[in-house]
Formats: sequence, structure tokens, C-alpha cells
Amino acid sequence: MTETNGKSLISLENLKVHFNLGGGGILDKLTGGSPVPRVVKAVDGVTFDIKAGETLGLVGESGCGKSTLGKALLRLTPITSGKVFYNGKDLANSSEKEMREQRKHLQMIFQDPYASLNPRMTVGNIIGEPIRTFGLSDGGSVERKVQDLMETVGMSRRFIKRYPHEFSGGQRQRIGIARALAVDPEFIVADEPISALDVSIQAQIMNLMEDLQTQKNLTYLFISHDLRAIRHVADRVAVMYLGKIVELAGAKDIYAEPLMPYTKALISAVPVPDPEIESKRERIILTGDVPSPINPPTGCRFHTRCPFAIEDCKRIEPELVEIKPKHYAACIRISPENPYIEENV
Amino acid sequence: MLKFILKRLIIIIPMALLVVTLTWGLIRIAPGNFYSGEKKLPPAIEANITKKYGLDKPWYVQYGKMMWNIVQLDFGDSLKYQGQSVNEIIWRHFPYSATIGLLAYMLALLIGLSAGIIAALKQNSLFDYGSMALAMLGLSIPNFVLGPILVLVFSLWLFWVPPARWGGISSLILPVITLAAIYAAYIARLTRAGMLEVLRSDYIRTARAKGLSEKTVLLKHALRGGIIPVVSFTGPALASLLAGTVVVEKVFAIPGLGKIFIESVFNRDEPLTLGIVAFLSILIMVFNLAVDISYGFLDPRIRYE
Amino acid sequence: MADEKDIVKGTSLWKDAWQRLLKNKLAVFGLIVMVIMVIAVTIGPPILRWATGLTPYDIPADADYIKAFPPSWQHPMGTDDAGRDLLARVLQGGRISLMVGVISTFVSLIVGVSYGATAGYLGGKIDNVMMRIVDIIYAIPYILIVIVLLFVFSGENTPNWIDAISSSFGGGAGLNQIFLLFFSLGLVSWLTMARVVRGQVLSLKNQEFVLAARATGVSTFNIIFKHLVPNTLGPVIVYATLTIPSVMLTEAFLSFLGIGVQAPYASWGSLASEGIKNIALFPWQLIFPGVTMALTLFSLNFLGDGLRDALDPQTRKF
Amino acid sequence: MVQISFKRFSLGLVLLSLCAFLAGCSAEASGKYWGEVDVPQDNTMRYITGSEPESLDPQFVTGQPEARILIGLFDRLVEYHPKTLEPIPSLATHWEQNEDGTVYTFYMRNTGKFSNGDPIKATDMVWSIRRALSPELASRYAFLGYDIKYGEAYNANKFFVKDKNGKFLLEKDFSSDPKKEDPIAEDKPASLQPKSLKDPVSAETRTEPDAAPEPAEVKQESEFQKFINSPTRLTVPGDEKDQEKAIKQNPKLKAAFENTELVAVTAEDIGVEAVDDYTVRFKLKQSAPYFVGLLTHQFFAALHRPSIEKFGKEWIKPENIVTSGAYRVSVWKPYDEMIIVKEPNYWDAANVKLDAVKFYPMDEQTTMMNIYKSGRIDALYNHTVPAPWNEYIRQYKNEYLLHPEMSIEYYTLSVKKPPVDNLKVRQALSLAIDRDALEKYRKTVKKLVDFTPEGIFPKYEEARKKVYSRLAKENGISEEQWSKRYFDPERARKLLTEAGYEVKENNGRFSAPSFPADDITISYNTAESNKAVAEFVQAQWRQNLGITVPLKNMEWKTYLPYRSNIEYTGAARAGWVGDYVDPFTFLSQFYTQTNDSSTGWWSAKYDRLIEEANNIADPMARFEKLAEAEFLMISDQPIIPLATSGTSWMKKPYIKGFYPNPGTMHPWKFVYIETDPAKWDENVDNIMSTSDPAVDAQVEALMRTQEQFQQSKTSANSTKNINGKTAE
Amino acid sequence: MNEKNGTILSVNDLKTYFQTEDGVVKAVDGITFELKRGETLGIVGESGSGKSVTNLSVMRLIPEPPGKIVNGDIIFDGVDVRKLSIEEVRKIRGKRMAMIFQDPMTSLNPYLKISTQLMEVTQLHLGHSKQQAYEHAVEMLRTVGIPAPENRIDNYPHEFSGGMRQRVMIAMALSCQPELLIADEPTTALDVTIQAQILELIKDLKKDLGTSVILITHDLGVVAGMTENIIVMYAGKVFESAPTKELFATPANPYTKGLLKSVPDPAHEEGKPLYQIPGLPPDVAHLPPGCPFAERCERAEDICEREFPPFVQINENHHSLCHFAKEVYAESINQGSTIS
Repeated sequence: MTETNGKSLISLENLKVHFNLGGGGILDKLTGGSPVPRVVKAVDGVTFDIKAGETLGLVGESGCGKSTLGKALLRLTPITSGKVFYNGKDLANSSEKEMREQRKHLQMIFQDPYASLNPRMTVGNIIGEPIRTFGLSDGGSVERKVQDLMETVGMSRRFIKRYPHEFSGGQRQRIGIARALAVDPEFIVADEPISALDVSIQAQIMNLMEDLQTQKNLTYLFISHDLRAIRHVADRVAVMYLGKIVELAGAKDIYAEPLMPYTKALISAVPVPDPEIESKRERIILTGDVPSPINPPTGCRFHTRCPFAIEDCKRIEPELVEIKPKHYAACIRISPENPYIEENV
Repeated sequence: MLKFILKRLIIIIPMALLVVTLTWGLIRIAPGNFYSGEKKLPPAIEANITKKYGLDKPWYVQYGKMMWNIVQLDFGDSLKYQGQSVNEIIWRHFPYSATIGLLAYMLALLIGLSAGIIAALKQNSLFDYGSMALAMLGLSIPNFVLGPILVLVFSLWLFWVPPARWGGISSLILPVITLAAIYAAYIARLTRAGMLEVLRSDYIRTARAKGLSEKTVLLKHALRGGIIPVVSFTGPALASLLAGTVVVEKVFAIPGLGKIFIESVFNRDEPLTLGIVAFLSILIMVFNLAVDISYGFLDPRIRYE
Repeated sequence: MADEKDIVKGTSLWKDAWQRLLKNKLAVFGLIVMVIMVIAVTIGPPILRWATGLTPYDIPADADYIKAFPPSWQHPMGTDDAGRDLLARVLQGGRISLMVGVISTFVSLIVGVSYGATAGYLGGKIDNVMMRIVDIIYAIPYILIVIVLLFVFSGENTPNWIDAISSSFGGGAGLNQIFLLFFSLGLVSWLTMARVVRGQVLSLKNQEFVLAARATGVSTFNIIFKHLVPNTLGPVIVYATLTIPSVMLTEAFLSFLGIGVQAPYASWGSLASEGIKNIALFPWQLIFPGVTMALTLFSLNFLGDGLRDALDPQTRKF
Repeated sequence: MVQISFKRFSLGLVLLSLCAFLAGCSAEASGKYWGEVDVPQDNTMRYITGSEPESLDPQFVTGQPEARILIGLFDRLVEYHPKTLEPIPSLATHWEQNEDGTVYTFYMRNTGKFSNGDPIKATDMVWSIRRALSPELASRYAFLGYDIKYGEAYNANKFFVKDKNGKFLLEKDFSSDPKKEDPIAEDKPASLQPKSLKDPVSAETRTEPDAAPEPAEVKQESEFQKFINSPTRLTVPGDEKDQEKAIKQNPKLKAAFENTELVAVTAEDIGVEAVDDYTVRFKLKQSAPYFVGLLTHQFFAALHRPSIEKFGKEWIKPENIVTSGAYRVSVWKPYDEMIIVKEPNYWDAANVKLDAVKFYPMDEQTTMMNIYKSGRIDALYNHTVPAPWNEYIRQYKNEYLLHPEMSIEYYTLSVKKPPVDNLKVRQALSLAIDRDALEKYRKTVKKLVDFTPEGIFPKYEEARKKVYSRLAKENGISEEQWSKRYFDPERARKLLTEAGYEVKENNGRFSAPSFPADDITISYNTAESNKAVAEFVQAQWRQNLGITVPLKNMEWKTYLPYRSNIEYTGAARAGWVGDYVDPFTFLSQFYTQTNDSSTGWWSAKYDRLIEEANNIADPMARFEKLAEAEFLMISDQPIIPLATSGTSWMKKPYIKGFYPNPGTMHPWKFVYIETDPAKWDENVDNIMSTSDPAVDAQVEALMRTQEQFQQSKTSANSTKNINGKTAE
Repeated sequence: MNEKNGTILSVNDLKTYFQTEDGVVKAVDGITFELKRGETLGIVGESGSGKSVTNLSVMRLIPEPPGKIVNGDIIFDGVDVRKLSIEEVRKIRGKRMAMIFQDPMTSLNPYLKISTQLMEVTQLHLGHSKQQAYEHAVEMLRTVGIPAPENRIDNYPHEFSGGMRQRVMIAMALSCQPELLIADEPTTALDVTIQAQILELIKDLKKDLGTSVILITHDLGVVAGMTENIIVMYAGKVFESAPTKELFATPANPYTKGLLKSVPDPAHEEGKPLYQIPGLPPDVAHLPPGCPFAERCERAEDICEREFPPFVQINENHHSLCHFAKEVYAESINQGSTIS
């Protein structure tokens, strides 16, 4: 893990990604449909920085908008409002052409190693495509560069003519990583890169990603629902709930001392592979499911499941506040003065 | 749901008008006109005709007038069948096509569904191969060949049923079979494939894990999902069947809409062609809508917003 | 498994599918029949002409022979009403029928795939409009479109490229019209293809490899035609294989209506529709072209089914 | 493995069943009759007349299927003779014509009745004809009435021109070729023109309410007669553009056109009048010897004015229609069936034998043959037996009818476009077709090298033979060459070589590489028989000339403008069916510069010969003139005649009084069902020559009135002539 | 935990093979295990290790063809399920043996109401009338913690969230109070918070009903707190079987050890790369003659590649498939638990 040097490479300002599901039209009113437009607020005002060389972990349950956030960051999904700065340049308002230029520096690794590789292309073509697109072969042959990349991610360079289906999940994920590396990016969004892999392979990929980070001085946004993995790879961790960041802190801090009730529940829900601990520990079991992002609860979005919720939680939308040094949380019931919610009860 | 239906119903109108417009354009591009015949008409007579039918006016005037009438659901009179209104012709002949078409589709469903289900159940059995080979045959024999063969055997050798013309149930047998053959074949194949696909699904495994008998698994759990491909096929199939299948109507001299439609095209009977096209396109769209709605009933996951 | 000493060149999904196809006996049967059929119609007519002097077109000079003769050693399939050798006509008709199938399907493939892929990928309003257009054309009876296309491009208006293609097959105004028919049929049968492809693209476009391509800055055009279209080819090929027989049937139907291929050329459809009229008297006129055609359609359908099984990843699970 | 063997099994099954067909079929040609023969028990004949009738308006429809129905529904002044189609008395008991053949007077029976019981009077005939020619009706057959004076002018919306003195300009003064002039002197003042537009029936009939059935000669000349017999007035087109064109073309007209007033030609101006209640008189614009024959056509049917005016376009609905013929409409289910039943009000109802006729609209040959075979219909219309079946069907001599038809098949040639602009090429193309082989192949047709059918107009053929041998000699055509007109491949090759396209021979195969065969086509409209002929002709030209002309078939309505606008190059298929029994119905096609021969051919000499012929009263002399014209045209070969068509249809043997006449028109009142098998038709090949006492007597009885009249007239004429001479 | 009065299920040398294009896949190749009444057995393994096939075999739900149980006994409560007719098996399925599946999204029939799907089990096996079955279904839904079950019972599956659906599945499985519940990766498709809920539910229900449970998972964490015994599967074989605590504390198989080590854990030292098992899981269609894990095994020796390892008994309840099982066991004891 590299030390963060404090310079932010990426910064988000009040980023919002909303999807309109229709509704609210004349016909809707006539026929008893939704009288107001139904909007999925997948990402609803997210602000944070990612510093050069660090790994920011992003955790949350499915449907909380973490993947959308990752895609929006790379402008792979339309941004509703807000700003995304990369090296000071606002990507959110760049033209398509400018954006394409920027893609050299910003890359993505995907969740599903099966779906993320075009089954009709050879490995060589998959990895070579970005090289050709941007003409990055540096005078040498594209093939040569592809082979080098394959070696970098721990694959035999002889497999260049093979097709994705001939590889196992872990190897495919390596191909995906090689593709992302092909343009020599500075920043990579890794969208659940290990969740589809077998346990024994997950470790391999995580190690590879860490190695590459060191070698190439990469910055990661590492999205995962797996808190164990996140804790391992991330320097800082952001916890997301229904389109909002509810807690943001250093990886150690957040595990050692989670402030938000949600984060606590999340951590406690993770089974520990130790029967001793498992049999002893007291879990916080959240009731109910994640509410629909279409009409998220008012106020604090977690109030419907929060064991500590009070009336105000339904009304007041909490801000992300620095409760402890470099440890931010969004809850009206805690403050720098009273950082521990249990004590406030 | 209601909104969905309403929306789709509303959109049918402009689409049908567009269809009519395009068809009108095509008829106008196509050479020849309804009054031309082997004997070339003297110019004076031609002038009389063009004047009588307003063909001497600029095209946009004619188009406008036609559209205005159509919007009022008046397709005017047939040019060839003097004194008969298009609406009257459509309503007079549609029932013939509808009768034969519906009967054929019912027969096709009966044969196709049962054959398909049994074939899927007894996959790789002799019945499976047999019925699928038969279905394949059904798909490979043009109905203009099948019809006359049936006539030859059942009407001209065995003298069981009349070889042609409308009249009585016996006259319906051959055309219905001829028409049903290809659809039965299609449905059998669709059903089999659909059933096989569903039978592979997780919830069928669940049903089996519950200890349900194969019959229950099949009829209660698998059938609904398995026939969805058949349902989606039904919309267009039924529309085209009801619209009349030209070949069968010609071979069996049935006064159906399909034959009349083809003739109207060949005759350049513009109002009649337009009327039937509009009628058919609305029919097709309504059937497609009906299919979409029935999806909603078959598959509770589908909720139209 | 992926040992470095193994083959370094990978097997594409196509090769995989091919392997699977070869295991499907019916499909192999279909394939063999098709290969035989193609060879027969390609080299059959010249061989027949060389060996027996029979051509599909020459009506006997001696008027006594201008009539239907039953099968004999001289005419293994008998003759048609004009005394022409039916074997020669069936072989030549096969050329036309197969060309109808292949060329029309090819045209529908080109148009349908581009259209469907574009609509599916661009999505939203554009997709909506494009698919409504398809719906509308779908509602216009194709017979009308065929007549108009045949007219607009017949005579002096025949595009040069049609001339060029038809002359490479022997040329002449008669062939021109046949090729026009091919293209007309293709241009009216692309609609379903477009729908199939669009459906595929809709499900594919949210797959991560498309996102990956976008993330690596691949242009929209390349995404559609380099990433999406190749991935739709499985269903497209299956659909195309099944379109060929259906186009052949449509052509037969047009022949039945009298607007099919240009005489003296024949197609299986036109031979069958002529034969069916004489079935009571000269059954061989139906049997031979009919059986040949049915066998071909049979084979194509088997092949299509086989391809579906081979290309459908579903069946890869056990 | 299971699959393959099953597959084999099913294939075997298919082949087996098809083989069963083979066996079944070959075992078929036995039995006296083809298929079932069940005599209908309800004295109703079931007949297929072709496709669905367009309408029941006899003046609107154009097709044969309709015509065959309408013969039964609407009476005309004259009826078709069931065998020859010559006019025989119907509503008119007798008729006469004046000397120059421009005035025809018909004397109607006073027993004629419409189906609602109203009497059919001369005024009804006049009204019907005015309606037929009215531009508002826009009948496609209006040209049948163009022989009637001002008939064309009225139908074409033309105008009389009145100069500043109130005098009408006369045609003769503006005619571009002043050849014949009306000797009768002065123009009638304009005031004489019928004024009342509200009542189009001319004044005379009103002034004489109860017309005496006496001949009109007794009466003094009416105002209308004065007008109609006055010199032909000039008419100009109503449309301004056409008017300008006409004026420009005719310098004389241009000069006179100043300060004139245009007066529309109205229905009342046309040359037909009700002289009294039961006398109709036609004034023709020029002699037309075929005119009475023309009146057999449904276009001249008697229509019921009140019901038509009441119901408008709906008048033809079964519930509204008032008919005048032997049958009335009982059921009309379009595309399914039409039943007409005997009309008790019909004047000759006593002699109408069938109680009803059922018409089934159908046009699929195989379907029709099937339904005939199954015994569910009694007769088919013409050309229904597929040509390839001929040899087989012909065995059924009791049922199959093949007789020459008043219709021909030929190819038009695009004479203005190379290479067929060269006469030698055209002749070569014609001579290279073996018409004997064609006859053998098509089986139902008779070879033809002329433009009028053979076997239809025996008198004309006689005259033609005479003229042809004279003209052949005059033109230095050897007898041998003349006899080989039907097929002369050597001469064809020679002619083609002479035309500049050398025909080479190589091992008995010919080739003419320099001939631009690919630039021309044999075009034809889609039809099985057209295709067969085109393929045959193509093969003939390939075998005999070494040229392979591509074929081009087109859907009917696409084909029509393509051919008539002469867009084709090379040859195009055409057929011509006579409208009335006279060669002029064929020869008129090449008449006038704007003829619709679809060839681009025109000859002033041809026009002159035709006009001369039609002004000759003596039939034989007229025919000779016409034959001269035909020779002239055929020598220039703007067409390639191929064949005279044959009827080729079937009827069950118990149907009698139903003849394969040249137009396949069947006056239904002569048809009957013979229940006694002993009297059934045995050999219908000679059906036209054998007499059927029942029918012949009926026809003779009908013809008697006219024969008697003719006789009395001849005798009267002789006395009159003598008287006239003495009076002078 | 209730009384442990005997064995409910014992599987002996079970072999289930699949015929594929690649040849015979020995998905399950000689599995032996035993489950006592009221106990929970965990089956752990990576994808393709044969853990699901084992349980489908127990239920006789292997699709035939291509699959086939070629060998072994499946003794359920004294009866060999393999020898029963399919009719007799049906009487057991759903009544005495029930199963819940990995993906609650696809495992419920989307076309039928929840009530229908719940009721048919008890109508079939318990002879309930419609009314009884309905009431029972509501009761079951209440039991699995679905709020207001009266209102939800006539809903369709898609109207439930994933966690709720899994609850429905459980309700369905437990409707007839089966003696054995097989839970095949019941939480893999669920979020952590929901996973915790479901696991808690299974635990509670087991306690209340005394059902024996087989819990199949790839996640060692899941089994740690849920089971009494664990078997670890790899390439169709049982690699190790032991009581849960012992397995975690002193694994006797290098594969188990590797698995345990590769899980990132709080005790893991920062900056140090995670332990990783090298290589890839083997292709079950083409297994090497020796130990299937040899290729990836840190301590593999020549013998491992040559000879198939023995199933070594470490102690009464602890077995390991390894040539060096005892050595590995000893190492484990020396190192102490891998998890602090």
C-alpha cells in the first residue's frame, strides 16, 4: 500500500445521477399512474476526493448506487448534476471528444469476468483495442505491448490468440486488468473486481492489484460489498447507503471504530471464519431490506432500519461531517463532541 | 396497466395513418390504374374517369381528401366494385376469413400445444422425433401444395368433402387443415422449445424438490412459462390468419379478405387496398397489444407502467 | 488446462460451435444435404448439358415432343408441359431458389443487423422511432412493396450493380429481374431480423464488455459494429438459416401469385406451383421439385435448429 | 441414430404417398364422363363465369364475366344468337337502316317489361343510351356508342361553336381532309336545339303521348330530326388546353374562332330518339355496318330510369335493382355466389327454361376443374381447361368444348425502336416461329398469320382469300413463299442476314452474334399461358435464328402502361377479343394515327382503306376493302400474329342450348337441362353443326319478325323505288 | 441442540457422473459423510467442487441424462433413497427432506402466487384442505419473519425482495417440518446484512424444529458459526471432514489451510500481501492421476502427483485426504489456530 501524498487526483462535488422512469404525464394522471415523475436517485449528492496513489474503498449493499457512482465518475453513465474533477479538469462538463482523450488516464475493471470480455475477440484484440484506439504502441508493435501487459498481469504471453471462454474467471479478470492497464492510466475504478471469483482466486487478484498499484503508481476506487476485502485493500473507505455517502474514514479507523449505526451493522453482519468468535459475538442484525431508491425515505435514509432512529431522523437530512480527524459521518445524532451514538441514547 | 393500454391504443391511430399514407404512396408509385385494361381507353373516356374520381386534382388535394375521409373512418367506395363501399366489403368478407382463421388457429393450438408438450416431456423419444419431423414437414410444404393434395385425396378420390367453395361445415375442413398445418408445426416447435427451456429452470427444480408429481410440475409450474413464446407468436399469427391467407382462399374459392386484398392490389383499387391495409394494420397492432396484455396475465412480473 | 505447451492459438466460439454442430446428427444430415444440393445445382446443369445435351430452357424442336413425359431413362424426372427435361429444370431451379434464399437473406441480414443494432444501441427515443418505423413497414403488405420495388427498378432503371451481379451469373434482362426479386424479398424480410438483433443488442449493450469498450474510448460506430454485432451473430445466423427457407417459401408464394421468377428460369417454388396444377395428371411434375424443395427446407431447418443448439450458450450447461 | 432412421422413415412415407398418387392418377382415365354427373333436380344451372362481377351496371362493367351475367339480367334491342352471336330480335321485333347506313330504326315490341312490371318503351332505350354516354357515368365502354352522332362529342364533354351570327360552325368547313360532304343543305337555326335541360326526353315524344305503332315515316320530320340530320356541327374540346391545341393544329379554325360562343353538347344532342313509344331511331355519324351487332352488347341494355335515379349508385343492390331481362337477381353474395331467377314479367318468359342460374365467381383453374369434377357445377367459362390437360380432357367428347373464338393472340412489335424498326427483322421474327408446333403445343389454339381470327367471319375470310391472292401476285410474292407464311425458318434467317445480322450455322445450331438480343425483350403479363407461349417463342427464335431474347413478365397493371406507352423494346404479348361480330372490331385497332395498337405503327393509306370500306354498303365489297387494309398492315408486320384462340371449356352433357360461340356469350333463355340421358350431348365437337330442335325452333321463332319485315320491306322497297322513280 | 439420537442421513461412496461433450465429468466421486439428527453439517468448496451435486443426488434431483448416480448408498432414515422408485422418492421430497436454493430470484415460480406455491406442499404431503393449507402457509410466513403475512401471501414472488424471497423459500421448505433441510448456498446471492438475517433465521428455526441441516457454502465464515461438522470438498472429493471447531483450529489438509489463510482477516498484518493459493481449480473432466490439488499445493511432493492420496483418519471425527495429512495436522497444532 502506498502512502497518500495528499494531492487529490479525483474530486467529486455534489455528484448526482438520477434515472427518470417516467410518470407524471397527463396520461399518468388520467389513468391512475404515478402522478409525479418517478426518479431513481441512484447517486444523490456525493462529494469526496481521491488522492493520487491511494485506494478508496466504496462499500454498500446492492442497489445503493456504488456501481453507478463508479460509472458516473468515468462518464459511462449520464451525470445529472455535479462536478467530477480529474486533475482539476471537470469531466462532467467535458465534450464527448475531450472525454475520449481523458479515457487514456481513467480506466475501469469490471465485476463480471464473463460479461466484461467480448467473447468474439481474442485476448490480443481485447487488450490491444485501447492501444490501437489511442495509438499507444509507442512505435513498437501492438502485439508486443499486449504480450508485455499479459506478462505484467501474470499470464503467459503465448495466450494472445486465445478467446476469453478458454480461461477461468481469475484469468479473465487478469485480462480485464491488462486491458485497463493498456493505456497506462492514472486512475482505475475497480467495480467489484473480486466478488464473482472463487475464494482462492480472490486473494490472487487482490494481490495483483496491489502489486500493480505499487509498480505503476495507480489510484483506485475499489468498489465492493465485501467488507473484508475492502478493509484489506483500501486506504480509506467510504460507506454508501441509498445514493449517499454516510461514512468516510481511513480503513483502519472505520473497522476499529465505526461511527454510523449502519456501518456498524454492516461490519457485524460479516461472518468471521472462526467458530469461536462467531459463537461469542453479538451481532447487530438489521431488520428489513434496503428501501427502494425510487422514493427513498425522507430525512436520513437509514432511519427506517436504524435501531437508534428518532423522530428528527425522518425530517432532517444529515450532512457528512468530520466527526473525528479525517473520519466523516452523516448522522444527526453524533457530532465531534459526541462521536459515539450508543452514548447518546 | 390501464395507462399502458390507453397509450398503446392512442399510438395505434397515428401509426395506422402512417401506414395508410405509405401504402397510398406505394400505390401511387406503382404503375397502372384501376381503369386500365387490355383495350386502351380513348383519352376522352380516361378524362371522364379521372374527373369522376377526382384523379385530375393535384396529389396533395387527393391525399388530403382521402386522409380526411379516413379519419372519419370512411374509406369511400371501391373503384373496381362500383357502388360498394370499402367498409361494407371489409365487414362482409372479414367474417369468412375470421371463421377459417380462428378455427385453423384453434386446431393449430390443439395439435401444436399437445404435440409440443408431449415432445418436450418425452424428449428424445420416438414421439418427440416423430412429431418434430412432422412439424418440420409442415414447415417445409407450401400450403399451395398441401391444399390441392388434400383436395385430390379427400374430394376427388374419396368424395368426402367438397373441393372448394363456402358452404357448410364440411367445406371448412380442408381449408382449415391446410391453413392450420404450418401454424401447428410452428406452435409445436415453439412449445417444445419453450417447455424445454422452462424445464431447465431453477423453479422447476424447486417444484420437483417439493415432491410434486411430473404432471403437476409440468402443467402447473412449467406450462405457463413454456407457452409464452407461443403467445408472442399468436399475435401476429392470428392477425395474419384472420386477415385471410390468400393461398387457401384462392385454392378453396373462399370469399375471404386476403384474396380480396391481393386482388385489390393487383386491380389498383386504391380505396379498397387502403381500407384493408388500415384494417389489417390496426388488427395487427391490436393483436400485438392483446398479446402484450396477456403477457401481463401470464407473467405477473410484467407490469406495464 | 491452459498449459503453455498446449495449442497457443485459441479455439474461437465458432470453432466450438462447429464442433458441437458436428455432434448433432440431424444438423450434419442437413449440412450434408445442403452441400450436395449446392454442388448439384452448381455443376449439375453444365454436366447434364455436356452429357445429354439437355438444357432447362430448350423446348424440343419437334412439336411431338412438346408435352409432358413421365420419368424415363432419358428424362429421369420426366419433362414439363413444354417437353423440357425436368431434372435440368429442377437443378436450374435450385440455383434460383437457393440464390433467392441466400441473397435475400443476405440483404435482410445487412439491413436488419445494421438497423436493429443501431436502434438497440442508441436506445431511447431514437430506438422508439426506429422501431415504430419497423412496425409501420411491418403493417404494409409486402406484396405491395415487392410490386413497387420490382417496378421502380425494372427496365431502364435497373441499378448498375444489379446488372453487374446478374451478369456475373450469366446476365441478361431476365436475370436482372430475378435479382431484383431477390433484393426486393430481402428488403421486405429484414424487419424481423432487425427486431431479433435489436433484442440481442438491448441485452448485450448493458454487458460490461460494452462498457469496457466505452471506457477505453472506442467510438460508437465501432462499438456497434465491432463489439455488438459480432456478438449478435449467433442468433442472427440461426435466424438467417431459418430465414432462407421462409424466403424460399415466400418466393414460392409469389410464384403462385405469378410474380415470382422470370421465365424461362424457374425456381423450385415455381416448378412446384406449376406441378401442383397438374398433380392429377403428371404427378412427377410436383413430386420431383416438391421433394427436392421440401428436402432442402427440411435440411435448412435441421441445420438452423442444430446451429441454434450449437450457438446457444444455454445448452452449454449440463 | 434414431433420428436418422426416423428421418429416413418419414421420407419414405412421403415418397410412398406420392407414389400412391402416381398409381391413382394413371388409373383414372376411364369412365364415360369426367367426374361426377348428377343432374340438378331444381332446374337450376350452376356456372362459373370467372372472377367476381365488378358491378351489375351493364353500362359500367367491361369484363366478360359480368357480361355473361348481364345477358340474363338486361334485355337489349337485339339478342345474341346462341351459336353465332349475330343479332336476333329481342326488345326490337324488327329494324331497318337507311340507304347510306347512317340511320337505324328499331321497332320495339310493346310487351317488354321491367322486372317491376313497368313497360319498356322507346324512351327508356333513349334514356339508357344517353346515360351510357354521359361523361358523369364515365363508362369505359363509352366508345361503343361513338358511332352515334355526337355521341363522342357528348361523352368527351365537347362544345359546339356558335359564331357571332348565331350560326353553328360546321365540321366540313374545318375538316383537314375535305373528302365527303353532307349533301343535305342548310344548317338549322340554333333555336331548334332542344331547350329543356330538365327533361332530357326530347319534345316529340311528349307531343305524341300515345304513339301509334305505325312506322315513323308517316310522321312529319320532327325538330330533333331536323337538327340531327343537318350537317355535322363542329365540336371542340371543353378542356381549355385541349381546345388551344385543337385551334393551333387547325389554321382554319384559328381564324374562325374569334367572337364565337361555345355551346355544350348535351345528352339531348346525341343521335338517338324515341320516334314514338316503341320506335327508336339512331343517327350515326357515318356508316357503320356492324351497328346492329353492336347493340347486342350489354352497354345498350334497357335500364329502368326511376329506380336508378332513386337509388343512385346503390341501384345495383339486389334489393333495389330493376332489371329488364329474362332473369332477375335473387341472391348476390359477392365472391361467393350470385343467383338469378326466372323473371315472370319478361316478355318471353314462356320460353325461358331454366328456373335459375347460379354463378360462382372463381378464377383458379385447378379449383374450377376440381369443383367441376366433383359434380358441383355444370359448366365452366372459356379457357378454363389447363392447356397441358387438353390431351387428357379431350377424351371426354361429351363434355369438352374446343371451338374457334373471336379472339387472337399476337405479339406487338415496338416498330420505332431498333432492331425491330427494320421490316426485315420483323418479318424474320415472325417467320421464325413454327406456328404448327405452337398449335400442337398449346392444343387449344389455331395458327394465325393475320390480324383477324380464323373461323369466325367466314364471309370475310372468303373475301380476304380473294384479295390476298390478288395482292400477293401484285407484290411479287411467290406461291411457295406465300404458303410458308406460317413458318419459314430459312427465309427468316435470310431476312435477318439481309437486315445486317448475319445468321451463322454451326453443326445445325444457329447463331446471330451481331443481333442485339439482350437489348430487346419478349414482354408479357403474368399468366401461365402467356408464359408458355413466350418460352416457346423464345426457344423458337433461339433454334431458328440463333438469338436468345430475354423474357420479361409483369404484373397486369404494371404491364398495361408499359405496353401501351410503347416503353418496351422488341415484342410484347397482346390479345384482342372482338366486341361484336365484325372484322372491324379487330382492324379498328390500327385505325387513326393515335391508334392503340401499342406498336407505334400508323399508315394513312390504312386509314383511308378502312374509311372507304365502312362507307360501302355491300358487305362483300366492304370486306374486300377491309382485307386490303389488313394486307397492308400485315405486310408491314408491326405485329407477329400467333394464334386464334379456342374456347376450351367444359359442360356436363345434360346442359343443352349452351354453345361454344365465338365470344362465349350465352343468352340464358335458350339454355336448359336435359334430364333424359338419352338426349344428352354425345359429341360436343360438332355441337355447332348439329341442331337441337328445342333451341333452333325458339331462335327461328324469334327471328321470324325481322325476316318477315325484311321480306315485306324488300317488296315494299321495290314498289317504292318504282314509285319514287316515277314521282321524280 | 436437541437430542442426537442417531443418524438421519448417511452417504456412502456416492458417485455422480455427468456425460458431457468433454467426456465424463466426475462431479461427485466417492463422497462419504454422515449427518446426525438435529445436527448441522457444512459443506464447503469452491465452485465446481461437487457440493451442490452431492445434495441434488441426495434428493434424487440429478437431471438424467446427462447426469447419473453411478455408485453409493444414500441412506435416509434407514432407507436407501437410491433404491426407491421415483414415486416413493416424491413422497419423501418436500415432506421429510427439503431444499432451499442459492438464487431465490429464480427458484420461486414467477408465474404463481406465493400462496399457491406454499399451499401445494402441505396439500400434497399433509393432506391439507385448501383452507388448512392457506392458514398453514400464513403461519409459516409468520414463522420465517415476513411481516403481515396475511397481506403478502397472495403476492407474486417478484413483489418480494431477495431476502424476503429466501424467507419464503425457507417457509416452503419447512412447511411439512422436514427432518432434513438442505440449504444450497442460501445466502450467496444476498447482501451481507440480509445474509446475516437469513443465517440467523435458519439457526433459530433449526433450534425450534430440530431439523437436521446441510449447509452448503463457499464461504468459510458462514459455516463457522452455524455448523457442528464441516466437510471440505475439492474436485468432487471430500478433502477434509471434521467438527467445525477442530477444522478451523487444526486443519489437516493443505487445501483447507490455504482457504483459511486466503481470507482477509482483521488480524492480517497491513502491507503484507494476502496469502494466495496459486493456480486454478482443476478441470474435473480431466483430473490428473494423483492428488487433484497437487498442482497448487505448497507442500506437494512427487508422490502427490503420482498417487491418489489416502483418506487419512486423524481422529475419530477428523479425516483428511492427503498424503501428508498427519504432518499438516501436526503443523496446524503447532502454529495454533490460523485465526486469532
